[in-house]
Order: sequence, then C-alpha cells, then structure tokens
Amino acid sequence: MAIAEPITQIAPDEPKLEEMEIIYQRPEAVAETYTHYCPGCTHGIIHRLVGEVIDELGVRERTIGVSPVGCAVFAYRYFNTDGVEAAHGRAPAMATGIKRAAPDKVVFTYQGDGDLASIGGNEILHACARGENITVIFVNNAVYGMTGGQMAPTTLPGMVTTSSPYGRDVKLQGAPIHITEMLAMMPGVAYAVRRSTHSVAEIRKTKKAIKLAFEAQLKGLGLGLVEVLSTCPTNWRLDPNESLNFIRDNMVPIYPPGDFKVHDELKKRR
Amino acid sequence: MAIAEPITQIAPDEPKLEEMEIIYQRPEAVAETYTHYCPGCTHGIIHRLVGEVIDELGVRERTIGVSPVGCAVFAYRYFNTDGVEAAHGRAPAMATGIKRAAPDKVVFTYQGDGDLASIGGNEILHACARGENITVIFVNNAVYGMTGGQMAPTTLPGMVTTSSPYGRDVKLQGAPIHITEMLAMMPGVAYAVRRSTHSVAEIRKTKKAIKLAFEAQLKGLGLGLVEVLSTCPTNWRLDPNESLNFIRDNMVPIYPPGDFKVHDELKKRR
Amino acid sequence: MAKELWKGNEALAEAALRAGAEAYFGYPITPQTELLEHMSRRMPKLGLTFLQAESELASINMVYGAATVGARAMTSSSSPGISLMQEGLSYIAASEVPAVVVDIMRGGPGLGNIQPSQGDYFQMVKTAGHGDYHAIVLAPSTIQEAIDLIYDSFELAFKYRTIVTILADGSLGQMMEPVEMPEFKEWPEERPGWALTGAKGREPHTISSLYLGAENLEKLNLRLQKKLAEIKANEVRYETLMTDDAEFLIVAFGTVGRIAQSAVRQARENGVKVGLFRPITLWPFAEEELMAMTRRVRGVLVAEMNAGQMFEDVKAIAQGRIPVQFTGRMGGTIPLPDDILPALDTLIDSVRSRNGNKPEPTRAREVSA
Amino acid sequence: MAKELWKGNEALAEAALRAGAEAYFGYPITPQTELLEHMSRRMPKLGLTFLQAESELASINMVYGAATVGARAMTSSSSPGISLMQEGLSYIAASEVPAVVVDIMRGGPGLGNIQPSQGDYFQMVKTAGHGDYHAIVLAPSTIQEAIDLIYDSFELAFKYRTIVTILADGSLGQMMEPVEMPEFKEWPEERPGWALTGAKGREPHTISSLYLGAENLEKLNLRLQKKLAEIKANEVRYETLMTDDAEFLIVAFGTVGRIAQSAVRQARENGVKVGLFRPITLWPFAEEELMAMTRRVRGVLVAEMNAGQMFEDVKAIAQGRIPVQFTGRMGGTIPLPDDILPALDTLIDSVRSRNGNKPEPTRAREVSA
Amino acid sequence: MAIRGTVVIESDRCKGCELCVHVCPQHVLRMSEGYNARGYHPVMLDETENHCTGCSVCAVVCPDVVFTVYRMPRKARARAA
Amino acid sequence: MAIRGTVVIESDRCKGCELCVHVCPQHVLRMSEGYNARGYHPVMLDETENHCTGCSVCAVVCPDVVFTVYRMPRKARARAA
Amino acid sequence: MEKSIIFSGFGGQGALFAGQLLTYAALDAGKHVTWIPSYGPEMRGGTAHCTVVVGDEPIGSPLVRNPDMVVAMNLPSADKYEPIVKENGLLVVNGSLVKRPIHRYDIDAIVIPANDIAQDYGNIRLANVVMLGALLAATELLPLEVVEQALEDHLPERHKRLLPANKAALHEGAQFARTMLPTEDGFRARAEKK
Amino acid sequence: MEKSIIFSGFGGQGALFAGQLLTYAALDAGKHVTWIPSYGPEMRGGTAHCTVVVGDEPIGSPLVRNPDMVVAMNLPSADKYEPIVKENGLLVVNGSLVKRPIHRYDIDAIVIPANDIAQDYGNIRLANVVMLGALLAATELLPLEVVEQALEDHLPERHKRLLPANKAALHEGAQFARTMLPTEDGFRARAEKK
Ligand SMILES: Cc1ncc(C[n+]2csc(CCOP(=O)(O)OP(=O)(O)O)c2C)c(N)n1
Ligand SMILES: Cc1ncc(C[n+]2csc(CCOP(=O)(O)OP(=O)(O)O)c2C)c(N)n1
Ligand code: SF4
Ligand code: SF4
Ligand code: SF4
Ligand code: SF4
Ligand code: SF4
Ligand code: SF4
Ligand SMILES: [Mg+2]
Ligand SMILES: [Mg+2]
Repeated sequence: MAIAEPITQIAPDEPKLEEMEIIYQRPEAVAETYTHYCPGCTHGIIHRLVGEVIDELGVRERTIGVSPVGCAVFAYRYFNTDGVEAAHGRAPAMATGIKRAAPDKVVFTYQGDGDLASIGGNEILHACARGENITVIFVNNAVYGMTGGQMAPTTLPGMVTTSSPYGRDVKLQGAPIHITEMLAMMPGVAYAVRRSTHSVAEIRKTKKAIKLAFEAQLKGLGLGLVEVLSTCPTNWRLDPNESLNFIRDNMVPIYPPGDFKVHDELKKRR
Repeated sequence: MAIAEPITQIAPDEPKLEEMEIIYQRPEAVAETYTHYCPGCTHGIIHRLVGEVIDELGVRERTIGVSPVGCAVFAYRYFNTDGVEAAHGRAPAMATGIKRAAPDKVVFTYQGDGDLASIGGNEILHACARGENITVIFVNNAVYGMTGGQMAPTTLPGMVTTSSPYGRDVKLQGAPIHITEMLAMMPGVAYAVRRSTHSVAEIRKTKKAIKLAFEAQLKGLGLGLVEVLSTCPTNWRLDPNESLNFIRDNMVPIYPPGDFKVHDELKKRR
Repeated sequence: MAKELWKGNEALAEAALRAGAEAYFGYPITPQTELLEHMSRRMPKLGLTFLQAESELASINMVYGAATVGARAMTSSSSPGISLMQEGLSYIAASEVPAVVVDIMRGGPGLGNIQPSQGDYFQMVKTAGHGDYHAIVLAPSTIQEAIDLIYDSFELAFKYRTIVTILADGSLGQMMEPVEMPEFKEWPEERPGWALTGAKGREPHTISSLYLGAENLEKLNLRLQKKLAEIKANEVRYETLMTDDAEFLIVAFGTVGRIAQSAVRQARENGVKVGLFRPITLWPFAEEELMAMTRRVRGVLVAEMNAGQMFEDVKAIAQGRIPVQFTGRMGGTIPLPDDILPALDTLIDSVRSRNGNKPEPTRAREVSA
Repeated sequence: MAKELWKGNEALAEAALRAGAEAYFGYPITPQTELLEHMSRRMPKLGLTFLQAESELASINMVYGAATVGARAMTSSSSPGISLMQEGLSYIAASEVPAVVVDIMRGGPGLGNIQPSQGDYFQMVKTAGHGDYHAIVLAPSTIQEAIDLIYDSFELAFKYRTIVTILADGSLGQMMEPVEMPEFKEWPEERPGWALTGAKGREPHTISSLYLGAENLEKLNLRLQKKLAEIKANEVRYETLMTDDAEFLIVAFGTVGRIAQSAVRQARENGVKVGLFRPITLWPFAEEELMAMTRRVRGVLVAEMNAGQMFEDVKAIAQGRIPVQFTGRMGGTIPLPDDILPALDTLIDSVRSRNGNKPEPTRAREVSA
Repeated sequence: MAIRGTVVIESDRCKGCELCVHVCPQHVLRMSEGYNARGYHPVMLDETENHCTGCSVCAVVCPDVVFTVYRMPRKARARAA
Repeated sequence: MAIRGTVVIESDRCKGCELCVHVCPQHVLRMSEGYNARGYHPVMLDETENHCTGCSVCAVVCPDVVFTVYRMPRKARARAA
Repeated sequence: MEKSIIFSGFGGQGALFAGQLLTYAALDAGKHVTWIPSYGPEMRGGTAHCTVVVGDEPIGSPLVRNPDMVVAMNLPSADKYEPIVKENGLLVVNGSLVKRPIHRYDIDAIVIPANDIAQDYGNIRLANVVMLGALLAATELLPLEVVEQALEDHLPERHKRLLPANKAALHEGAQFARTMLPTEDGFRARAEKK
Repeated sequence: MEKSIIFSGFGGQGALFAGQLLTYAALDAGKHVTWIPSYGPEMRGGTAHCTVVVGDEPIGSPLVRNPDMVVAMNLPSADKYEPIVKENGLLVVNGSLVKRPIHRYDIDAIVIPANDIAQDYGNIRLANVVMLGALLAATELLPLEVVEQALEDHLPERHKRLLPANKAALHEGAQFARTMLPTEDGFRARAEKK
C-alpha cells in the first residue's frame, strides 16, 4: 500500500533533521501498511508495542504471529513477520501446532476478549495448562468490536451493548470474568499480568510486560500472557480520549492492572 | 432389567427382619437397573450419593440429570429421574438450556474429568461465569475411563496411561490442572469443593457436599460444583481396594479435598 | 395489514417470536448478528429466554437442552458458526427433539468474508454432521417469504420432532423490504408427551442419542428414515414462474431464485421461452416435480452463489435426458441477470447445436446486450 | 518382506510414520484410539511431535498450525469428532495447506455407538464444513490398502496443498490382518516455499483464509476449483472385480467393498454374471469409469453401511439408464453377503420384469440359500 | 450373642469388588465361592455369632447398592440382652 | 528558543484521533483544518517557538505510528544555547 | 419501471439513512422497494453505502452492478461509483468535498455543495438530506412530499427537534438541483456525443 | 476353504489372545486370515469375543453372522453363540463353567473342562490354550505344530516362562478332544435327524 510522502510541519527555527538523533521511529517489525482500525483505537498502540519488543529482542526474522478473528483479524498484515490467521478462538491451538512443529520459532498470538475469553476459552486454558512456550497478547476492550459491539464475557456490569440493550445484568448474564487471574493459576504459565493503554505511563508498563512475556518464551519458561485493557471508541460511542478515561474510570476498578504470576527467572532480570 | 430375588445369608441366630429398623436401603432416586461399571468403580458410589441427596431433598420428581460422554454415559438410566445424554463436554451448555427453559426444574450434570476438564472446559467455565443455577458433579479419576485409560488433563505427573506410555511428562504434556480451584474464582459459582471416595469418612463428606451443591441451586445462589476423586480400577490396573489407596496416597496430595468457595447462605446452615 | 419495512435478520427474529419461539441461544457473527440483537431487545420484554452463548458450540447444545424440555428453542448463525454446530445438530437429530436453526450464509471456505453466499448447501442439505439424517431445509428468497417460512418452522419441527433450518444468505439478512408481519401464534400450555418435565407420577423420561448395540441403533435409523420418507411425502415446497410454455428452465434457490426472476422476465422480453423453478424446501427437494419438468423442457440452467452444489442434485434428477448447465458466482459476488443471461444463451446454443440446429440468427443475448 | 499381523488403527499409524508424518495431534475416541496410542508410543522415540489435544477442535487447529510451517501433520478421529473439525477443515482447505485426516467411522447420528459405519460419506465427500471445496477422500477396504493409501497421503497433500482424508470404518480400525509394512520415506530437509519459516531475508509470508471483498474471495475459489479439477483429472482410483462380462454390477467402498467381493464370488458360483466396482477415491469419484460401466450392465446394486449416501452419486452417474438399487445396514451392522445377495436378486428380478422377461426359474438366491 | 443388626444382600447386583469386605468393622463379610448370575463371586454375610452391628459402613462403600441394612431397635435389643 | 526536538508527521497515516494532542506536554500539536488522503484531519506540529522537546510522548500514544521523533543531541543543544 | 440508486459516503455522513428515507417513501407510495447496505468491517473507517431499488413489480435483485443513480457524498465514493453509473444515469456529487471535475460525459451529473448548504441550516449532518432533495428533484422517482412524510414518520426520536431543519434542507437541495438542471451545463453535463 | 471361528469368554479369560494365536498361526501357514475383536464399553464387566476368519483366498468379511465354529469359555458366551453356530458347525464349550447340556443337535459339540485341565498345569489362565488345542484337534484348521510355533513367537515376553505350560496345555486340550471325538456321543452330539 502506498503511503504518501511524509510532510513535516516546519517550525520557524528550522530544525536540521540530519543534525538530530532519531528518538523514535516505526519499528521494523511493524509493517508500513495502513491499518483498518478506527481512529484512536488502541489496538494500534498494542501492535506498535509488540513490534518494538520484537525489534528489541532481535527476533523478527524468526517470529510467527497468529492473528485472531476479531478486529485484529488482519494483524498478520501489520507485522513485518510471518503470520497466520486462526479460526475464532483457536489461536492458542494453532500456535501450539506451530511451536511444536517449529520450536525454534518465536510464536505469539494476538487475541481479543471475545476470541480468547469467550469462544476460545478452552484453547487458551489448555495451552496454559500444557505450558506451551508461546506468548499471548490478550486485548480486552470489553466488547466484541468487530461484529459491532456485542456483549463479551468481559463487558462491565450494567454496560449497554448491542446485545445487552438494557445493560449487562449480572444475574442473567454473569459478572465479568477475570481470565488472566484464572489462567495465572495454571502451572504452565510463566508470566501472567494485566496492563492498560489509558495513559503514557501505562503504555510504557505494557511494553515492559510484553517484553517479559516474549522473554519467558525465549527462555523456555512457559506461556507468557499479557492482558491489555484497550479501547473501542466506535462501539463504546465515545471519542478516543474519552475512551481512555473510560478505561481509567470504569475498567481499571474492575480489571486492576497487576502481576498475577511472574516466573522467578523473570523476576531476576528486572 | 430383571434383578434376581434378594438372597439373604442368614446368620445362626436368625434375625427377624420385620422386627428391625431399616437403616439403609436403595434410594428411590437410584434406579434398580444394574450398572455397567466395572467392579469396584466408585462411579457407583457417587451415583448412590446423588440419589440419596435427591431423595432427602424431595426433588426427585422435578429433577433432570444430564449425563456426560464418559463411563457415566448411561447415568440417565441409573437415576429414577428424567434425564438426558449430552455431547462430550457439553453437559453444562445443555443444562443451561434446560434450566433457562424450565427454571422450576432441578438440573444437575454428572461429568468426568475428560468431559469437564478437557473437551468441555469452555462450557463449564462459562456456565460458572454466568452463575447458572445448576449442580455439577465432577468425577475426577485422572484418566479417560471409557475409551480405555488415556491421559486426561488431570492425570498425575509420571503416571503411565495408554496415551502417555512413558509416564506423563509435565514438560511436554503439562501438569495436572486444578479446575475446581480455578472455577471457584468465577463470581457465578456459589459452591465449589473437592471431596473423595477413598474412605467411609470421605464418602460421607462427599454426600454432604453434594447436598450443599443441590441446596445452592434450590436457593438460587448460583452454580454448585463438587469435584469427587474417584477410582478407575480397570485402567489403573489396580484392584478396587488398592485403587482407594491410590487415591489416598497419590491423588489426595495433588488434589487435596477442600472448600474453595462456599456461599455465605450455605455456611449459615452448616 | 399495512406493510412495514423490515431488515431480513430482524424480520426473521420477530417472525420467530410471533411463531412462538420461547428460547433463543446464539453467538454474534456477521451477517446474522442483527437477528441475535433483535432477540436481545425483544425477548426480555416478552418474558422469554434470550442468552448470548460463549460460542456456537454452546448455543446449539443449549438449544438441544431447551428442546428436551419441550421448549420452542432456536439459534442462528452463519457458515463458520454452523460448521461448529455439526456435532450438536447430529445429536439433536438422533435424539428427535425439535429445533429451529437459521443459517445466514457468508462466503467461504474458511474465514472467507461476510458477503452473501450459498456455500452451505451441501453442509445443510446433504447432512449436518455425521450419520444419516436430514433437517428440513427452507430457503426463502424474499424477506416476506423468510417470515412466512420461519412462522411455520416450529410447527414443522414439533410435528416431526426434527430440525428445521432456514437457509438464507447475507444479502437477505441485511436487506430491507416492505413486508407484513404475522400475529403471535397461540401454543398450548402443555408440553408434548415426550418432553422432560420431571418424573412426577410417571416413569422417568430419557432423551439420548446413544444406542449401544448395532441392532438398537439400526432401529433408530430405520425410524429416522421412515420419518424422512414421511416428510418427503408431505412437505415439499417449490415455486415456478412461467414454466407452462417454457423450453428452457432456470433452477435457483433463495436470493439467486429472486434474481433469476428478473433474468427470466428479461429473457422473455427477448422472446426466449424460459421459466423458473425455485425449490423452497431444499430438503426435501421437489425431485418429482422437477423431474416432470425436465421431461418437458430442452435444457436446464442452474444458478447458484457457489461452485455448483444444488447443481449436482439437479443433474441427478435430469438423468442426462437434457443438458443441465451451471452458472455461479462465489466468494460473495451475487450473480445478477447479467451473469445468468449469457449462461442461458450458452445453454440454448448447446441445445441447438446438439440437436443439429444451427444457432438461430436472433439470439436472446444479442438483443439484450 | 515377510507379512506381519497388524491391527488396522496401528497399521495406519505406523504407515503414516513411515510415510513421513512429523506431527500428530489427536483426541481419544473409539474406535480409532489405538491410532493415537500407537503414535504416543512411537513418536517420542522417533523424535517426532505427538500431542494429545484437549479436543478435536483443538487437534484440527493444531494440525492447521503445524501445517503452516510446512510440517507433515495429521490427526485422526471418528464421526462425532470429525463433525467437530468441520470448521477447522474448511479453514485448512481455504488456506491451502496440506493435512492428513483419518476418520474411522462409527454409528450415528449423535452419540450413536462405536460399531462400524459409513455414515460420514456425505460429511467428508460432499464437503467438510462450509464453502466450496473437497478433500481427497481415500477409502481403503483392507489393512494393506489402508497402509498403502496413507503411505501416499502426504505426497498427495503436499502436491496439491490439500486435505487428504482416509475414510474407513471401525471394523477396519479394529481388525488385524497380515500385511507388509513399507520402509520409511525420505523427505527433503527443506520446507516448501510457501511455508512459514520466519521472514529472514525475504518478505513476510502470511497464511490466511480471509479474503475481504467478494472479488478476492471469488479468485481464491476459482483457484480452488481449478485445483479440484486437476485432482479430478489425475487422482481417481478404483478397483473392479469380474466386470468384463458382468451383466450386473455391485458398487461398494471400504469394508463393504471387500464383503461385496465375497458376495460377487458367491453369486458367480451360482451363475450370476455380476461384477464389483469399488471406488477407492471417494472424491474424486471415478465418475467416467463408472458411467462407462453402467452403459454395459443391466443393473447396479449399491451396498453401503449407511442409508444410501454414495447411492445418490451412483444414481446420478447412471442417469436413469438402468435400475440402480440400494442395500444397506445402519447403526453398526455390517452388511454381509447374506444381505447383499437377496438385494442382488431383487435387482435382477426388477430388471427382468422391467425388460418384460419373466424371472427365470433358477435364480441365484434359490441355489445359494 | 444377641442380634444387633444384619444386612440383606442382593447377590445378583454384587460385582465382587470386595470393598465392603475391607471396611466392615466386624469382619463379617466374605466372598462366596460360587458365581452369581453375572459371573462374579458375590459377597456373603458370614456370621457364626451375629457380630453385624448394622453399622451400614458396607452400604456406604458399596458401589452397587447391594446392601439393605437392618438394625434392631434399641428397645428390642435391650429386651434381647 | 533553541531547537530541542521535533517530530516528523506522516500525515496520511494519521486518523485524526487527537490522542497525541491530549498528551503532548508542550501543547505543540493540533489538528489541521484540511483533510488527508483518507479523509481525516491530520495532526500538525504548530510551533512558533520550537517548544517541542522530542519527548516522544506523542509517539507513545499514537495508535497509527505517525510520528518519527527527533531530538537535538545534548552537545548540539549546548552549542546552540 | 425499476430504478436503482446507490447512496455512499463516509461513515457518519448519513448515506445509509438517506437511502432508508427513500425506501420508506417508496413503501408509502405503494412501490416495491429493497434497501441493502454495505456491512461489516469494511465500514471501519471507510465508506458506507447502500443500494435502493424501487420498482412497480417485485424486485429481483436488491443489488446491481450498474446503478441508475449514485449519490456520492465524498471523494472516495465519487471515485468508486462514477465509473459504474449506468449510461445516461445520474450522479449526484457533494461539491463541498469533491473538488474535481466529473469525468464521464455519458451520464447526468449534479454537483451540489451539500455540506455548505447543510451548514446554512445549522448542521453539517443535514448534507445527506440536501443531496436526497437534489436527487428527487432531478428524477421522477418519487414526489418530494412523500419523502417529507417519511422524514416525519421515521426521523429517530432523538432527532425529532431537527425535523424542520431536515425538511428545509430537503427542499433547498431540491431547489438547488432544479435551478441547475435546465441551465448550467457545467453541472448538468449530458453527453454531447449522443 | 474359508472358516470362521468366534472365541468368547469373560474379560480376562484370554479369548482374544486365543484368537490371535490362531491368527498368527494361520499367517505362518500362509493362509489369508482376519481377526476382529469386540471393542469398547461393551467389554466393561461383560464378555469379550473375537472373530477369526481363515481362508485360502482374500477374506471378504471379517465378521460373520453364523460362524463355522465357536469357542465358548463361559456360560453367557455359550448362551449367546450356541444358537448362531452354522449348521454342522462346531461348538467348543468350557465344561468347567458351563454346567448345562448343549441344546442343538445339528452341530458338533465338545465340552471340555478347560479350567480344570488348566489348573492341572498350574494356572487357570491356560484354559484358553486348552480350548484352542481342542478346537484344532477337532478340525482341520491348522496343524497343532504351527500353533505351537505361534505360541513361541507371540507369547508376551512377561509370560515367556509359562511357555512349556502353555504348550502342554495346548496338547492336553487336543488330546482330550481326540479321545472324545470318535467315542463319547454325549460330548460329540452330531444331529441325529440327518
Ligand atoms: C466461529 C465464528 N463465530 C463468530 C464469528 C464472528 N466474530 C468475528 S470477530 C468476533 C468477536 C471479536 O471480538 P473480540 O475477540 O473481543 O475482538 P475485538 O474485535 O473486540 O478486538 C466474532 C464473534 C466468527 N468469525 N467465527
Ligand atoms: C466428540 C467426542 N470425542 C471423543 C469421544 C470419545 N470419548 C468418550 S468418553 C471419553 C472420555 C471420558 O473420560 P472422562 O470424562 O474422564 O470419563 P470417565 O470415563 O473417566 O468416567 C472420550 C474421549 C466422544 N464420544 N465424542
Ligand atoms: S470497532 Fe472498536 S476495537 Fe474494532 S477497530 Fe474500531 S474501535 Fe477498535
Ligand atoms: S473403566 Fe474405569 S471409570 Fe470406567 S467403569 Fe471401569 S473402572 Fe469405572
Ligand atoms: S452393617 Fe456394618 S457390621 Fe454389618 S456387615 Fe455391614 S459393615 Fe459389617
Ligand atoms: S462392595 Fe458391593 S459390589 Fe463390592 S463386593 Fe461388596 S457387595 Fe459386592
Ligand atoms: S515529542 Fe513531545 S513535545 Fe514534541 S510533539 Fe511529541 S509530545 Fe509534543
Ligand atoms: S495520535 Fe496519531 S493518529 Fe491520532 S491524531 Fe495523533 S498522529 Fe493522528
Ligand atoms: Mg473485544
Ligand atoms: Mg475420567
């Protein structure tokens, strides 16, 4: 896909770029491709963090990403790595097949909350139980983004969605599930944490966590899982910045970021 | 099925039965039918306990049992209640459909570890998440009994089965999973405990637990789950009594009986 | 009654409610999600059971459960979700409980896309899962017909204790048309005799698909086959358009069936004597009626939104007496009259050349092109 | 090489290993479990990947994953488990990666029983899941043939980047026969060009079945259809027995195919000129060959362990030229010569009476009864 | 010794698993030599001295609901003693 | 004021979500009036006084990898000052 | 008579609703009519469109390859649909956003500054109704009044207070088109060759 | 020549292994042969059986409805299979456990106290081999020596020390049958009616 030439808004005291250091640029592992995400959707941030980590670990050329069915369905196009598209919820099974058949590869799945916590509950559960040496990025935006904002198992109590038009009624539809805390109990899990995207600081923490989750894999410690609270401005019907606040004010109290399991080997290096 | 007339071994000092009190007899909720279980298989004990509880609660005439695919596949024949046969692992989904469509019925599933913890992991997870008002009897015998003793997710480390001929290798096949502890975390679960069948005392405790799990349903508190450690003499290749010892010596250390969640309403009455 | 504008998916949902649906279990998937969403809005208000399941696997087994207690239960999905239901469907069929399943087909195989398709013909008509059985498969071509068919579905399902499928495609699910919505049906309070209602004052009822011993299972199968024969005898539905004097016949179902109407009208304007045969029940298929018709016409064109699935059945029915040709689009492209008419010309050509006739100077397409 | 006694399931497993299987993912289900168990014993010793999955849903998606990196991956199951794989199979087909799937069929529908059956013909031959595609379906009738077919399966799968299915029934899986086990095949170290091997010194590879936009998905479908046509042209396999002078033909596959051999021999002894046509590839089906044969004989009897699934295809091929009749047993009862021969008589009778001939005084069954 | 309790054994239900034999505190259960209708050696009550107390421990472990357990009411026992 | 840092904006990637505008500590980002090739108002660097510090906070929040961030090396800055 | 119209624009511009209005109006006028939207993830950040087919007989295909008319509310829509308008068909373009000339000479085209007109009525979101007005004025699809009625009946409750503005915008759009039609050849560029 | 034999008994009595022994022997003797067991949960606590078909041509059906011969190691097996033995076929019955008369007169029957004989050789588990010996002696299926060889080749490693006892039991069974055959009409009850 052709990208227009970069336009720089030149400030009065013209900076000479060649004199300057590049502090930040697109990671090599993130493809130049323009994404189909809605404006302000933090899927994009999470993609970028994954790309940065892959670059920093120098594993781009041996990484295989597994995309979910969900808004991130095209993730395999957005990374400069080999990639596959899994069936809805089955990314952990597919990643298991890949990793077992090609143990020298670095394998990660990228899954939404509908994908991982609803239809795909059993596949992630057993990948964790077996301690598959893979990395799982779990994007929790509390709805089914792609299909138009239906209720997910992670939807907040009382939250109105297109399939809970009267607000999620905990009595009828259950309370939000804390899948990461639960999976952390599996002995095969080396690393299980929750992070968020609602502020610069949180994003930085998220990146560190993603790095550790990949490192767990590189060290052969078991499955590394990072749940990331993410926005869905479109289906939440909020603007992107309000959406970040929604995470902070509404999601964080129910899904507090935290470390639920950190393998000793990973603690050492921190 | 015709059952031969009872034969009494009469002791020298002939007791007159009519003078005596009946201390124990087959519960009405347990069908007279002869079961297909192997000699000494504790599936039979657990059936009996469920039957006793149904009798004691007086709910036989409004109970619907959901049988699994597993050795208990014919459970629906062994209870004097209405019953259905579910697809492998899907009993909780089927029970959900039944209970939602007929909330006045008392609905229980009876599931093996392969059924509940392997193929059916997602259905039980979400029945728990939603807090379905059903009772789940989860029979953990650490193998796939019916298909001839293959490894289950609950198989003990190092245990030789027909599909782990070199012993379960935790590194390759994962460690045993503690599904009841995990499910206890779901807010919709009112009661989640583990019990055993390896001694008279444990059997008695198991019965109490099953009763509470049904009471949770009757009180509308949410899902009640009782994991019961059970034998598989045939596939363990032990005699029935050795099998009880195997539970005590090998399973209990890994799956300690205990209460993982007891709803306050249930604590009261104890 | 005044006509109202309804979206296909929502119309199906509303008509199912009016037909007496009591319990709906489903999982979102484009292009059927509006059906689920409509149910989520309406059913709680009506005091009925709506539940979004964790997956299609769960939905179909929830439907199975609700059906065993005699409730009028249904689900809906689209192609990949329907694939996930194959085991459950087979269980339901073997247990002989009634259920209604809506499949709003999308492009496949695999994840494919969400555009309309008829790629599930085989998977729904030939079988749905393992073993020998068929669901009643109803293929509406307009929203009104979708309403009318689903309005009958629970009665059919309960009469035969069988699965009734509405097989439509994404375009029917997504489009809006003016329709008349029927009244709510009355159903008796009492559950059917076979239902699980608790063993009160009677022997326990059990519902199962397990039949140990070959003889027992064969008996079940013979009973199922007998039932299928009965359905075949009673429930065939189809529609024809301008077949009386037709020399050529287009066979098409669902959305392609309605598009073929336009094609037939256009071709007629150009003097081609063509008629339309539109099966409404895909199973049972109107074999005899179509066979009779193939004895009268000179060639048949089958048009589908797939690679030619019903085509195989039509060929079998025509038994090689006359040419049967196929035209289809795949992957979500709807075949339009522009696709169908040239294919019709090709058919006509091949018939004429086969009969030793030179193609006549003025042919349909030359005029309409 | 000396013959050894092998159980069908284990022979399939061992032959798959010798054919080059590198990764096996499966879930226990009778009557195929010995295949999985054999793999669990052998593969760790051979340094290969064996993994018992949490379900059939997981197995097929693990196979899918392993296939994307170019590994020779396979799974096995039986009917209900195969139903659970329908979505995954459709994804694999759409992604065009190679995979081998063994289906040791059991009685259905539903849970049914574990006795032999051929009830998955439709589900495996017509489609497997949603969308337009076919797997190559190989139906062995002896253990030796099962070995030989699975020995070819990975080559076929890789050549066409397709799914290859071994479709057999429980009796073949459970029985023992003397067979010759082939040598281990050599495979090149290098992964095929399309495989995911890491984007080192090349553009990233992606494997997906998602094709947004009707045009793109139609393109995929046209490519798939082209491949299917190629397979159809190259890979048809079948076997005949005593068809040269046959007046009547029995068509049967798999276990029924071998039993029909006995029936043919018995009938021949009684002077009935009957031959056997046994398709080995159920897809692609030996349409032309069978059609040619139906032009020479006076009647066809299809024998199956189901309610008549392949029967539909044979009828379509015979195009009504001659009577095609069916005999079958369901639910796990294997049709024996005792079932087939009377059906053959019925066929012969109906042919003779149709032709205005009175049935001749000495008929096959009267002698052999 | 006076009768305190006894058990009625539905022999044809018994699968000869011997679990009851192991737990009976009075050691009054043993396996019979013969076969029952299903081919198992069923359990039997082997009392020379009416040791069975009707404690029903056998019934608690029996997977096949073979036992009906009887106990002499305290009153009656007192009378007999 | 001397240049401390700056950003290069790939306008056509920008979806106009304004997240960067909210977080820029120097308030030097704002949305342009015009549309980019995809129909969004892209962000622009609006500096009269070279306030951008090259802190790259904008890049951290941008979901669409729009920014390349530059900073003047300390040495150079010192020189300029 | 059977006419097909595609309405197209950015998500949020209201192309789908404009199509629905026309559909309701057609229903009220006793016509046969179908409406079908584009749907699914293609809508994410892209254009949304719908196809309306109005006729006197039951509608065969709800989708068409070459529509009789196209209402293009932004540049990508104009780029995508201009090439497929049926010969002698009509293209209505939002001149506020489409700043390029119309390329085809074998169709009619109305370029109407819909956003600007809408802004005049206080809300840029009225652009869809402005363009619908123009479409109606330029064709004999349906009388303007029927659409006005449809607006009254089907404007979502939460927007009811905008009903007068909507009606005015509709008329203004129609008025604009009417004044264009006979005179300005720059806008109404009937193919010369014919 | 094609002969079918069903071996049947309680699980644990070794009926399946007896059938396999015969199968191995047939293989070694250059015959065509198939062996197929009953399988699955039906075996739980019930009887286990297998069917062996031996022939000179490729075997058609590995299963038969009416076997030529049946080896019934317990009462349920005798009850189940006696009625289906082919006319003029052979039924070999374990007299130690089957204490009832043979009902059919149109078949040959050998009632052999296999458990007792086995016990004499020190292990009740040898009953299956005893009965196999009897079967072989009473038919022309295969020479005893071939089965002896099969025993040597296929007795599981952990039972190898029992080889001599197995061989002896095999011969003893054969011997028993041979002495029965010509003489005792009680055991060899050829149908009178013929
Ligand atoms: C088997 C199957 N069922 C349903 C769908 C439809 N579907 C696509 S994405 C999706 C949910 C996605 O939600 P989530 O995983 O939370 O991802 P998000 O879009 O929110 O990032 C669903 C249900 C499908 N493609 N396949
Ligand atoms: C879809 C499907 N997969 C596999 C099977 C085969 N199967 C039957 S029972 C069973 C496992 C039973 O194990 P468990 O649930 O532990 O029960 P147990 O027999 O040990 O009591 C399996 C895999 C099946 N019937 N259906
Ligand atoms: S729908 Fe929600 S999750 Fe999906 S891309 Fe848009 S904002 Fe992101
Ligand atoms: S196989 Fe095991 S679990 Fe099944 S009935 Fe026998 S002993 Fe019990
Ligand atoms: S009741 Fe008690 S004492 Fe009597 S037999 Fe049973 S266990 Fe033994
Ligand atoms: S426990 Fe029950 S089945 Fe077992 S031996 Fe005792 S009475 Fe028999
Ligand atoms: S680098 Fe820092 S100061 Fe410069 S624009 Fe970005 S956020 Fe603002
Ligand atoms: S955060 Fe990125 S996409 Fe959003 S406005 Fe800023 S530069 Fe544009
Ligand atoms: Mg989500
Ligand atoms: Mg188990």
